[in-house]
Amino acid sequence: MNEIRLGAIFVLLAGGVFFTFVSAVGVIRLPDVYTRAHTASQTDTLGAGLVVAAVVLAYGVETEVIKALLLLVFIFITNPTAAHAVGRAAYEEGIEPWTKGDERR
Amino acid sequence: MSAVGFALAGFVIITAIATAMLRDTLAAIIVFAAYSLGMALFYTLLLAPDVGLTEAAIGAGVTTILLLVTIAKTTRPRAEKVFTAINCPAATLSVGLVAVLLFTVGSIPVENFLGEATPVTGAAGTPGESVTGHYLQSTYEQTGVTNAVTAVLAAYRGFDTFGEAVVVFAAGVAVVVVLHRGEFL
Amino acid sequence: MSGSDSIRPYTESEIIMTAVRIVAPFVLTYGLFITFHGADSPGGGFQGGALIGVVVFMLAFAFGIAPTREWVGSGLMTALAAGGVIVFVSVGLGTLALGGKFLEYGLYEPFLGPDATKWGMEAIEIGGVAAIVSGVIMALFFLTAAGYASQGGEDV
Amino acid sequence: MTLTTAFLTTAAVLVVLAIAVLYRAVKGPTMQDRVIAVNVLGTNTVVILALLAVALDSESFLDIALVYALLNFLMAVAISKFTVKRGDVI
Repeated sequence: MNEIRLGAIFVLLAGGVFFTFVSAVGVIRLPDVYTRAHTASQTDTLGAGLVVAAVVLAYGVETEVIKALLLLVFIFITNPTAAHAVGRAAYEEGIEPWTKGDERR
Repeated sequence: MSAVGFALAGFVIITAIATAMLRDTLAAIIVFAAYSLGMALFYTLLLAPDVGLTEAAIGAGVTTILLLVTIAKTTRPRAEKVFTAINCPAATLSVGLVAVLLFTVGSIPVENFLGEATPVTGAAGTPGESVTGHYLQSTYEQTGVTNAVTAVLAAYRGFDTFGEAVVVFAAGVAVVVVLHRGEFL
Repeated sequence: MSGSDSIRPYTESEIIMTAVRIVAPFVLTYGLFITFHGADSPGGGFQGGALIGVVVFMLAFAFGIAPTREWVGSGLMTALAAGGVIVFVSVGLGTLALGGKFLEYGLYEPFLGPDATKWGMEAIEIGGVAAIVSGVIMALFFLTAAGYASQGGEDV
Repeated sequence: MTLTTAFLTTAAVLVVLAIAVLYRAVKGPTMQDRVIAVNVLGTNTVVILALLAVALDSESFLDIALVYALLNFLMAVAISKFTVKRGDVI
């Protein structure tokens, strides 16, 4: 395994852990459903995508890389759709968005 | 036991306790889904990917949705409090049971929890050594399949699998009868 | 789109329907892959059958339970569940008829060649277990969603 | 630091983050909060499985990860279609 690829894998892993950490902090600390759905859909998808990209790089050109690539594609399709479904359900149920000055929920 | 194993054990235990303690049924179902996520990861970490796959397909997908549809058709108890009160005798009993079980599994080599040298099953010196070794060695030449789990299920223990399959079928028929439906609607 | 006072029926979201249209065929393919490839990789009839059942759940949640039930049809579920049991029993009883023990696949060698054991296992995994599990899982879902019928199969 | 160690360390960090997110799954005032938290947990599980597939050199873990990625989506959609007011699933 050459140096550039190894370096790229480490960078991708570090980026993935960083974005997953940000999304975890967001899910715990943000004040209401909509903001949390937002962090869950965007930041978490990016973090997961970066880590799976590192996995793809680590596999190289083996046949297993197809499964890892499929994983990447499906994470990018399903995660935002799930967040959309949740946000829509919250709206249908009449949960008011948090505005500045409100109490944290 | 490695760091991943310890962290995962903590995760599974927290979700299990939360599932038991949550008062709202829907919340308990959602947290139970998280429990099955942790459990599938646990089985996979213990190098049992077949069981992990079953837990992923049944525990996360099917069980959650069947429970959801069931509470949609029945009632969902509401409460102001998030957690139920702890039933002291039951809690004592559960803790005692867990302690007893932990003592019985003391023979499992826990330092092999995660690592390259982990034997698949039946390590040297354990009671299962001869049986599992026999299956792992002779499965391919006797049956022609490489996955020993499938070979044991379908060939060596085929009659048991037949019983299980009929039990699944009988469960479907029983639900038809209980719900007073004339057919698999 | 406000309507916070009245309870409206849940109108379908185009995004969810599109995502399910993309994902569902893949899940079906993957369930079949796990079923057929169970002899050489993790998986088998039970897991694959469960995934095939899950495809129907996905369609039901995206397009509505009642239309999906009509699309799948009661006959298919009955055929899968009962047909699976029949396949399993006939493979097992076939060896008895050939003078062996229940599910002694080796006796099929005159008909299937030297890999008879493997083919026999594939037959009960694919035609037996996977069919039973997928049929029963679909049936359980639709039955539970339809609810209790008082007498004579009428809805309450 | 070898590649295997890096992947295992990442997996351990992700499990710890999953435990942190569990707080929202248990506490979450509304059902949607819990579903979001479980969805994040599911994504983390998928990623951990992919990492372990490389670290423990067993490609079959990717099968489980793929199954999980698809079922996680189903779970979120299903629970969000369960409307609390009417207690019904359409």
